[in-house]
Formats: sequence, structure tokens, C-alpha cells
Amino acid sequence: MDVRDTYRHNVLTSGHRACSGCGEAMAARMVTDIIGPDAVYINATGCLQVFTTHNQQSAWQAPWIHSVFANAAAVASGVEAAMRANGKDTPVVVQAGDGGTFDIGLQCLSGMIERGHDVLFVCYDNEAYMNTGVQRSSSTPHAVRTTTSPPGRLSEGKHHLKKDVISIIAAHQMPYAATATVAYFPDLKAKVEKAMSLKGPRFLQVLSPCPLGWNHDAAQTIQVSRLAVETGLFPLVELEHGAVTGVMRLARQRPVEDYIKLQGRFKHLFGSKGGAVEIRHLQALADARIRRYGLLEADTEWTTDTANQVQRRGRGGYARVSKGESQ
Amino acid sequence: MEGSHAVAEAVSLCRPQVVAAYPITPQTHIIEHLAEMVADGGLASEFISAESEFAAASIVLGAVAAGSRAFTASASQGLLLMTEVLFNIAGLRLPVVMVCANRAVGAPINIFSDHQDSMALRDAGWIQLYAGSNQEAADTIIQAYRIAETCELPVMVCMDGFFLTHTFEPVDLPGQDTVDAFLPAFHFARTLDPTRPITLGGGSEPDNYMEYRQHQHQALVSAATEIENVNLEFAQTFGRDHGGLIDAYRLEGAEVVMVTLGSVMGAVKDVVDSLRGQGQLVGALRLRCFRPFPASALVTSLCDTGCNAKRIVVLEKALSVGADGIVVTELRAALHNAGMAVIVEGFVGGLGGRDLTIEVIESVFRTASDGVSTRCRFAGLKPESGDQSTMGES
Amino acid sequence: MDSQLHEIRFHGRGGQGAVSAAALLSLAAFDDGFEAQAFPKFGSERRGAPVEAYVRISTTPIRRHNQVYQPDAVIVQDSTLLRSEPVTAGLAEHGLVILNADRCPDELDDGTLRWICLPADQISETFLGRPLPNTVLLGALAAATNWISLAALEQAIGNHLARKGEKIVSTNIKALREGYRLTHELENTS
Amino acid sequence: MSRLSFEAGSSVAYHTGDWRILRPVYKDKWPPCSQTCPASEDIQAWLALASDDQWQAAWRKLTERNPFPAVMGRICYHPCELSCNRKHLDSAVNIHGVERYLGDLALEQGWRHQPLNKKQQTQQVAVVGAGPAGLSCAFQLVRRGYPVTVFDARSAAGGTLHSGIPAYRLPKNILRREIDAILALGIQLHLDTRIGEQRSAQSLQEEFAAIFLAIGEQQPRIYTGNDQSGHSIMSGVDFLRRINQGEPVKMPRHVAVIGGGNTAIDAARCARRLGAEVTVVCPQDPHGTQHGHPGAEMPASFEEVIQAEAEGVRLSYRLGVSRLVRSGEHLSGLQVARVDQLHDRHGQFAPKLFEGTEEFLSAGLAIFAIGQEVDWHGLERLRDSEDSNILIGGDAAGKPRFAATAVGSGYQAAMSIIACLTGIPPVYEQHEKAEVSINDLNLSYYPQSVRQEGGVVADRLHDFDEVITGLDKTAVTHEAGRCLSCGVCFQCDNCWHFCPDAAVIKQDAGYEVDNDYCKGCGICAQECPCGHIDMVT
Repeated sequence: MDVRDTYRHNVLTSGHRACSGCGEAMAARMVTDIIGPDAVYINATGCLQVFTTHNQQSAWQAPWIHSVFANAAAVASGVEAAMRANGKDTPVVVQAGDGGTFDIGLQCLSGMIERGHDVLFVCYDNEAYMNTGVQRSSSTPHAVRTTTSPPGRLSEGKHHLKKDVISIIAAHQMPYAATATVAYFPDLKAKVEKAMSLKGPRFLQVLSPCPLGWNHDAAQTIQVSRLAVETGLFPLVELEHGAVTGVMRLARQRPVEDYIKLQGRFKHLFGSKGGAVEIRHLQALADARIRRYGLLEADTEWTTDTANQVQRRGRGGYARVSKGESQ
Repeated sequence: MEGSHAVAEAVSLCRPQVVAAYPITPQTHIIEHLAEMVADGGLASEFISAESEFAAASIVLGAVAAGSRAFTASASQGLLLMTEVLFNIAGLRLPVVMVCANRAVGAPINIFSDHQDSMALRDAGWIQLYAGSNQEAADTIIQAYRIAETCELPVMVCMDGFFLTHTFEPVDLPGQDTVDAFLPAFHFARTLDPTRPITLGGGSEPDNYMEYRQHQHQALVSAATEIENVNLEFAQTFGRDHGGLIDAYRLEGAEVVMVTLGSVMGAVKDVVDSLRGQGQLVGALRLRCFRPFPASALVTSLCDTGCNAKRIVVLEKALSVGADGIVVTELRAALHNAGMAVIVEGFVGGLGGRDLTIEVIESVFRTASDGVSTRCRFAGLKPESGDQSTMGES
Repeated sequence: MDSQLHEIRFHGRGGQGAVSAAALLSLAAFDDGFEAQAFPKFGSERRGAPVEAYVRISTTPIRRHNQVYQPDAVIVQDSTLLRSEPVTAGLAEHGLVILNADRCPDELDDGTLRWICLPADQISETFLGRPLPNTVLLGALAAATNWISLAALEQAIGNHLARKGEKIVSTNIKALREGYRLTHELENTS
Repeated sequence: MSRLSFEAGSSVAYHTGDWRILRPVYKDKWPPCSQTCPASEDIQAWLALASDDQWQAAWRKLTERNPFPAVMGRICYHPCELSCNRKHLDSAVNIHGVERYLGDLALEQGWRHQPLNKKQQTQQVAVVGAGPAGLSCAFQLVRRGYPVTVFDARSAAGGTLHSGIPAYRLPKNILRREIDAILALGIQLHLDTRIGEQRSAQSLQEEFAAIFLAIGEQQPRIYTGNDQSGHSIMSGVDFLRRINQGEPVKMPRHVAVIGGGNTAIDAARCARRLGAEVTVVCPQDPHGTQHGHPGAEMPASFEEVIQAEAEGVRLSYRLGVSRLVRSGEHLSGLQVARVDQLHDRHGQFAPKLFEGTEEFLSAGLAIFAIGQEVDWHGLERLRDSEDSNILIGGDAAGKPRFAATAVGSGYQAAMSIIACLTGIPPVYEQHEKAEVSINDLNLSYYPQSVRQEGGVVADRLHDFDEVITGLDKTAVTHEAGRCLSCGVCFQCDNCWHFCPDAAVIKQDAGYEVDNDYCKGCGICAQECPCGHIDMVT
């Protein structure tokens, strides 16, 4: 796939105050650039809203509104209704974190989808309430350390499982729901473009690593998100009208340890008996997801290898043609 | 026609492009009628059945921000569920118009009317206009859009649940052309529009939040003038004057003045007539506008226009639990600030739909002219609750 | 001009149309040149449960929005309500009770009130095919008082029920007239 | 004054670059293939061009440093492939296969070398030796406008390429056509002209402004021990030259070839083609590994060794010759013994034999391929001159005896000569010399792919026809596309896509970091597939 020829709008431009290596900033920049500035963006409360708007400074170069935490989908419903009422077809896009999607925002999201609003809802899933300092959300995976799911004498981190929100959303029988992540940009791009080509409610869950909350090296954001996929913990799937219509096959399955060892939020699992059990549990969860979606045997050319393949224009290499024969 | 029906028709005359609501007694008839009008094609509007009041408020927020005139309505629990969004709408300075079909707030759950719901939202930054009749409710809707869109402030039109919403009364609805001339097509400067991208609802810090609030406060205070002006223009256009900020009744020479809000004013007027007939110098004043609080209009009415108020009695359908009636507290402050030495007594009554009967209103006037207490008292308590005079003192 | 205020209370059961009847009456009164107000007993409506509705008719504008405590007339849509509801509460001496019943219950008719009992169910069944006593009872009210004219009620039915079709309007007007006629007949015989 | 809305994009007033500790720097590096290429070819560049179907541009890029792609694509032992980082992912890129294809394509299409500048220099340069070093030097000089005259003692140009490489590896017409293409630039070639005999060294000094001596190593070393007979003994170089010149060589039934280099393997394979049973006696283990590379112990190309074995050449290794065994004049065989160690204390190659491990190896002819020496006869004057305008290169300079090394040496000589003649020191391209190791690459972005190999002719012992067939166009494109482009940006846009701060700005060719906003997270460097980005303080 040709990802190079995308015109870069910088819908989310520089000068925002996201942490160094922020996966959500990256994801939002990618998604909004693919959609472009000719859209209205509604943002739930959360990191993205906080770090992009600060004291009269905005990093957005498209019409953008933030209201409150829970209501982004409802505000979008209103914006979309206004567009319809005014005879415009300006796309309407919601951006929310996992709190604004899985938890406090779920009701408004469900209402928006049920009413069939022509809105793309994008969830940047960083698996905890990062804006308030890393508290667990219903998206936080099992056994993860957060400030409200601390490991201790009686605990190995979060007791509960990550909510399977894509299934909940897809169960609305909506036109399109898909998962993506910041790694595999061609995949993300294809999904955003697919979503934008459809009418009605659409949903994208974009796994967006948080160097702060996941406690990984800022430079590892892509690597971590790639491993989330390659281990099977975060399947990349597409659902249309409730049915699975696409998966990204794993060219090879990586053990979950490869993924969790890069992240401090799993560190407590290493070196203890209870932790070892939880690691096996996480492996079992990954295996189950792989089986559920057929991630190893799916009949598709779209794999973690092909989706990773970058375009090479070689012009950097060619550049030397011009200066190479200077003597 | 039914009050709800009249209000729905008035809303329709204002041509809202988006209507969003979640049903709650006693607001339901308003939105049902709007839904019917949309379904019949009489009203060209997007009617959105929200999944909660919280969403309904959010939808109109989005709709107005995206350049549409919008309407919602709620009451009681629903209004409180909207609370976060209502503050937000005001903070964003979006000209939303809504109706609050005033209803008590649980627990205990109670579907009947009082003002506790909208009073709880008094600090939200909305203009609050309380209607005394169905005609006024309908007319106020039309005025509210004018005020909201001129001042870039949201307006809540409060009408008593059941007492108004479910009551059939003659209502004169203006023609569409007249309304169109009075209320120009919706235009909002800060519309979400890709051709002029702006950011709404961004973050602020200690170094500018206060100025922002002060600015908002100033806008609300200044809106008082606009409310008066719009009322005058409305009266000229439509021939009906409901009072701008306040609705004063027989204040000439009045020594005891009852101050109240909402639909009870009709009965109060009947009582004033009756007591005047008995030679008592009483008058009444209704706060049509509670936010912005019309302090100077009140002071002017109560001391400058032939009124001789020695004693003011406030009869209101809400209280700040543990403190006092809400209106009485603010009125005392306003009069005190104006240097007026006048006794102001507060009565809380009509809670949870308890009817403020002619007898109760009369007894409030009587108690006021007898008593000296300035403490919060309850009007219309049942005798078995320990107070033989149906007055309870806190 | 002195204010002349008439307050009428309707007793019925949820689904029988007491509120509609009250609204219809207020509309008719307004058409007749009076000020009028109608409202239900406030609260949620449950099918079959006792309901009340009120109408005020006045020569001067009606300002108050209180409930009605001392009606000048009561219209009872269902005689079974007599068992549970204080249908005569607040009525002054010689206050009017219009009851949907074949005959007046002797134990209640102690002479302090003015009872008009007519089989509105049967009459409405004859004309409408269903026991919908409202218009019959309104006809009775027009016959028993001078608060509202038969013509105004006919016009209100015409306006109010127009959406439901020509036939509904005409049959209801017939039922109204029958209630009016029968009441005159009853009043004249008593 | 508080505003009710924020201006779009107003955040750019806030420079998050102040947060940065490390900053990314884009730096072209010299990939390991080029670092190890004796001719310093810009392999990555011409592979990139070839993968993009820019065949002629690829050939021109290649021939900037090496005018013999068709030759080298066949005979070079491609150390580039040994160092290729791709081997850690699956297997090295078939670089020489692409090179050969480009060379053959150029011959087929008749592409002509172009002079680099039109300006003609007046200073004449003499090149002694028309082997790969001499012709490489002449090529570089003549393209830059210098009139060059090449002298060679032999009657055919090509040096060892002509005399030492068997035709089954390098068909004669390929060599001839590539040399013709070089000469077509306007080089004067004087064959059968031995300096010191037909021309005097002094006349060269007088006539030419600079002289490059690239006479090769033509004097073979032969181990004979005490044996002075010289019967049934031959040097590998002579043996190959005779074969290449079509002279008949009588073959006994058993032939022993002594040596572990390519000459030994070539000689063995030629003897095999002439019908002999051939045993190669060498001290090195041909299958021994060094640093994980099979065949690295023995100087000969591993592929050639494999080919030789496939052709029935017997390899007797870890052996050294202790003496020749004769029956009368005739050689009956060799006494060989186990090798104790290969190198002496100074690291010099000096195999030492274990006493008492001797065995007999039957052989009617012993071909010694244990090295050559330079024959300076008649050229001592020039060799010993301290003038900076006289340079020595190629094998004669004592470099490892790879044809590609000679080519590289020729290039360096040309640069030095120009520097000497112009007085301007040579300017070399500035590349980061730091090794681009596998750890500098992000292999996630390179899907595995199977290396395409040239074909091998099955029936090949009956003649000297070429044994290895070249890659076809599809395979060449595939192989060129397998290049990881180590250290050289190929504009995949990863840095541009992944920067959370939109601090990477795309340029016409490449990218630039906007230091006003870059927070230094390092994602660009981490996700750069080819290790082109460094994080620096």
C-alpha cells in the first residue's frame, strides 16, 4: 500500500504538550491527518484534550470542540444533526480515550450508534486513566499495575480483565468497527479510510501506548504496540454489521513475555510465583484471542509482515548519484 | 390549549434545526408534541431521542456549536443529570434555549412541581426566566432565542410542571411571519466550520480562568438590559407585555409586598385583589427573571415607584437546605446593598407539588403582617407536622 | 363586571378520557366567549386507576393555577368510582353531580346535592359502538347548567376530533345531543 | 482578555523543543557491503536504482567505481555478501548476481561510458599493466579528461583476468567486451610492450607527467624442497595461463594441486575438465568457520570450493607437502603430513607439520598454487623512485589478490595522480564510517524473502563453458529489493509518520528535524528501518 502520498495537513500540529513519545499524540496525528482538516472534531476530556489546548493555545488546525468527559459522542450527535439540518456533509469525528469510551462515555457512545449518527468515533486506548495519573480503567489489562490497582501482598495488579469493547460496540450492528494501533501505519490508514468511506456510526479502537503509564522507554512506543499485536494480546480486526470481516494475520506469534518485559507496569510479575501464574494467564488470554479470531490461520495476505512493509523510494540512496562523482 | 402544547408550538415557530430530549414527567408533552410536528412535516427539524438528559444537553450543545438553533427540555432528575453539560454550555457561551418543566428533586422521588431543580442550577451561568402562565411561557420561548443569540448566553425557560405544562388555557400564538421578523435566522460567530477552524472548550490555567469567569459574569449581568429590551420590543410587536425582569402587581402604596416566582403569581394576584378589597395595602411582585438576578429592578420597584413596602414576604418553592430560601437570601442582600431597611421574611412552600392554595397565600400575608421573624418558614405544612398554624419555622 | 367562576371536576378512570373531556369542555367554553382552564389531577396516568380532571370557566381571565377544591359541579364517568373516591367532596349544598349510571344510588341521594344520573355507557354504545361516556356527560352538563352552550360543545367536538374523522365527529355530536336531550327529559320529569 | 475560542494551530508559539535531552540526527552511513567492497562500490545505491528498474542509472552508479561489472559479477568473491546484514534476517542479498546482470545488460545494450567532464587535460599519464588495476586507473583518469596510455607486456589486455581465470568462470568475450568499452573512452593501449625491454622506464618518466605501475604478480612461487628436477611440476599461474591461451597440457591420471587459494581451486577444476583425478592439498579446512562464516579459514572462495567438490575434486586438508616422491624422473606422488599450526608467532602464514604423520599421495603432476611474486625486472628504477607522480598499485602493491581490490587500487591511484597533478588533495565522500550493525536496524520493516541464486550447469566437465548462469530480470529486481539499505535513508517516511510532535519535516530528498518542537523521544531513530538516524546530545 502506498502510504507516502498522503498529504500531510498537520491537523494536530506542533507545540502540543504531550509527553515525549506519546502514543496517543502520534495516533491522533495520524488519524486526523488521514481524515484531514475538512471535518469537525469532538474531543472527550482526557490527555489529548489537555495537551492539545492550553491557555489560549490550540494545536488543532481543524474545527475542534471539547465539552465534558462523558458526552463526546452526544456532542457529535448534535454536531452531525446540525450538519444534516444545514445540508452539509462535513465529516464528524469523535476522539476519546479509553475512559471516555469504555467507561464514562460508553452510554453516550451506545446512544450515538443506536441512533445511527454519521459519526466516526475514535478511541485512543491507552489502557488506563493517564490524564489523572495512571488509574485503572475497564480497559486496563489483567495484572497491570496502576495507582488504583497496585500489586501488594494480596494482589498481583488489576484483578479484572480488559473489557472487550470492540465486541460490545460491534454488537450494535453498525456499519464498521475496527481495531488498529500506531504500529502498522498502512493498516491504520486503510481502516481510517475505510471508515471514512462509509456512512453511519463507525468506531475505531486505536491502541496507543503511554510511555508514562506503561512505563516503557519513550522510543519504544511503536515497538510496544507492535508487540501487543504480535503476541495476540491486541488482535487487529474489522467488524461490519457485527460480523468479523477482516483480521490481520500474525506472521508469527510472539510470547507475551516479549511484550510485557518492555513495560514497567508488568514488572511486578517477574520474579514471583504469583507473577509467574499471571504471566501464564496473560499468555492464555493471548492464545484465546488468537484462536477466537483465527489470527494464525486466517486466509489473508494482510499480515503483521505485509502491514509492516515500508515503501522504499530509495531517493535518499539516489541522492548520492548527484554528488557521488564530484572528483 | 395545553401548556406543553403551546410551548411546543412556540418552539416550532422559532424554527429550531435540532431538537434533542429525553422524556421525563412533566416535560414529556412538550417533546412529544415536537416529535409529532417533526413527524408530520410541520417542523423541519432533526428530532433526536437522546439516551439520557445528559446526552440531550450534549446534543444541543454540539448542534449549536455547529451552527444550528436547537432546543431541549427537561426537569428535576433529568435537569440534574444535565448539570455538568449545562455548566459547560454556559461556559462555552452557546446560545441554547431549553425549557425546565419545574419539578421536585428526589429523594423521596416526586414528580410534582417545585423550583428546586432549576434553582439548583442557579450558578450554572444560564439566564433563567420563570413563566407565570402558559401564554407567557410560549411568548418567553420566542424572546429567549432572541436574548440567547444576542448575548451568546443560554436561556432556561422555567415553567411549573403540571400547573402550567398540563393545564389547558387559551394561548394566542403569533403567526410565523411575525416570529420570523422578530427572530432573525440563526447566526453564531463561533461555529465549528472547516473554512474557519477554531478551537472551542480548550484548557485554561489559573492565570486566565478567573478573567474568563469575570467576563462571563459581566455578560450575564449585562443581559438584564437585553431582557428588558426584548420584552419591550416583543410587547410592541405582539401586543403582550409579561414584564421584563419583574412582573409587579398593585405596588402603589403597598406596605406588604409578596415576592414570588412562577405560576403561583395568578393566585397571589387574586389574593392581593381580595385583601385590597378588605382595605389591606398589599401588593405582589414576581421575579420573571431570576438570573441575572435583577437586584436594581427589584430595589427600584420596591422603593421608587410609589411602593411603600415596610415588609416584604418572599414565597418560594425551593430552599437551600440548611440555609434559607434562595430568593429571600438574594433579595435581602440586594436590599441591604441598596441601603433599604425593610423587613424581609421568607416562606418556603409548594414543595413537591403541594398546592399553594388561596388560604395558604392569605395566611402568608397575614403571618407576615403579624410576625417579626426573619427566619425561614414553611408555608402550607400539614397540621400533624406540629405546626397548628400550617406555618413551620426552622 | 363581577367575576363569575365555575369549577367542574371530572372523575374517571385512566383511559376513559376524563382529561380529554375536561379539555373539550374548556375549549367549548372559550369558544363560547368565556375564559377557561382545564387540567388533570397532577400525577402519572395509569390505565384503570381513578383519575380526576378540572375545568374552570370564568367571565374574567383566570389567573390562578391552583387545584380545584370546591367544585360547582362534578362529572363522574364511572359509578364504580363511588366506592373508592370521595366524588362529592367540596361540593356546596345543591352542588351538581352528573353520574354515568342507570339510576341514582338511593343511599347517596339524600337531597343535599343535585344528582343527574344517566346511562351514558349505553347511550355512547348506541352511537359510537363503544362505551365512551364523555360526550354524553358533557351534553348533560350543558343541559343542567347555563355555563356552556350545546352549540359551543358541538363546535369544540368538530374542531377537537376533526383529526379522527368525519364519522367520529358526527357520532359524538349525536351522543352529545342525546345526553343533552335525556337530561332535559330527566330534569323535567323530576 | 480571555477569548471564547482558541486560534487554530496557535500552539506553535510554544516550543516543546526545550524539553529535549537527546536530539535525532539524520546521517548517511556507509553500509557494511560498501565498507567491505574492495572497489568501494556504492552497492546500496545501485541496488536501489536496480530495484526501481532504473537499469542504466544503476549501471552508471556501479561503474563509477568499477568498470568491470560483468567480470566482477562473475569472479568477485563478494565480501560484500559476507558482511551483508540481511544474513541475520534470512540470507545475504545476491549482490554479485545483480552486478553481473547489470554488466551483461550494459554489454547487450551497448551502453557507453561517459566522460565526467568535457574539459581535456594536457598532462599525459602512463599506466603499466592492462590488468584490472591498470585499466581501472586509466578508466578513472580518462573520464576526467586525462590522456592515458596503457602498456602491457602481453599480447592481450586483462592481466590475470585474462590469463588466470578459467573460461568456465569468466567467458573470454565478456572480459574482452568490458575492456573494449573502457578503451572506447579514448585510452591508448600498447600491447607486447614490456617496460625495460620495448620501452625504457626512463622514457616513460620523460614522456608522462605521472606513471601508475600495476604490473601484477607474475612470478609464481613453487615449493620443491630439495627436489631440483622441475619435472612434472608446474605453477598454478602458468598452468592456468596455458589453459587460457589454449595451449595443450598433458594430464596424468592423478594430479595434485597444492594451495588453499582461488588459483589452486581454479587449477584443480581445470585439471578436472581435462580428465584428471584431482586432489587439492591445503593446510586450511575449507569448511572451517571463522566468526560464523563458513569457508572463511581458507582463502579460496567458499562457493568455488563447493563447486570444485561437486565436480569431483578431492580436498585433502590440514595437510602440507613434506617432499616430492619420484620414480626416476617421473613424479609418482607427494609425501604429505598433518599440519600443526597455520601461523607463526607473528601471525604470518607459516604452516608447521607434525612429524610422524606422513602419508603418500599418488600424483603424476604437482601444481603449486601457493602464491606469486612481483617481477620487477626492468622497472626497479621506477619502483625505487621517490617521485610522488609514480604510483604502484594492484597486486604489485602487495594487496590481497582479489580482482576487485585491484580495481579499487586503480581508482585510488587515479585520485592520487589527479591530486598530484593538480596539487589539490583528493576529496572523498564524507560518510559515517561507523559500522551499521544488525542492532542498528529495525528488522520489523523487512519481511523475510528467499534469496535468488543463479543456476548451475549440470553437465560441465566436458568443456570450459560457463558453469553458473545469471539471474533473470525478475530475480534481479527481487534481489535488489531485498537490500536493507543499511544506514542509507530510503525515504520510507517512518520518522515522518511516527513523530508525535510533527517535528519531522519532509524535504525533496530526505527529512529535517524541527528542533523547535522535537522532544527527543527517539521513536524516529528506533523505527528507522535502516539505522539512518542517531540520537545525540
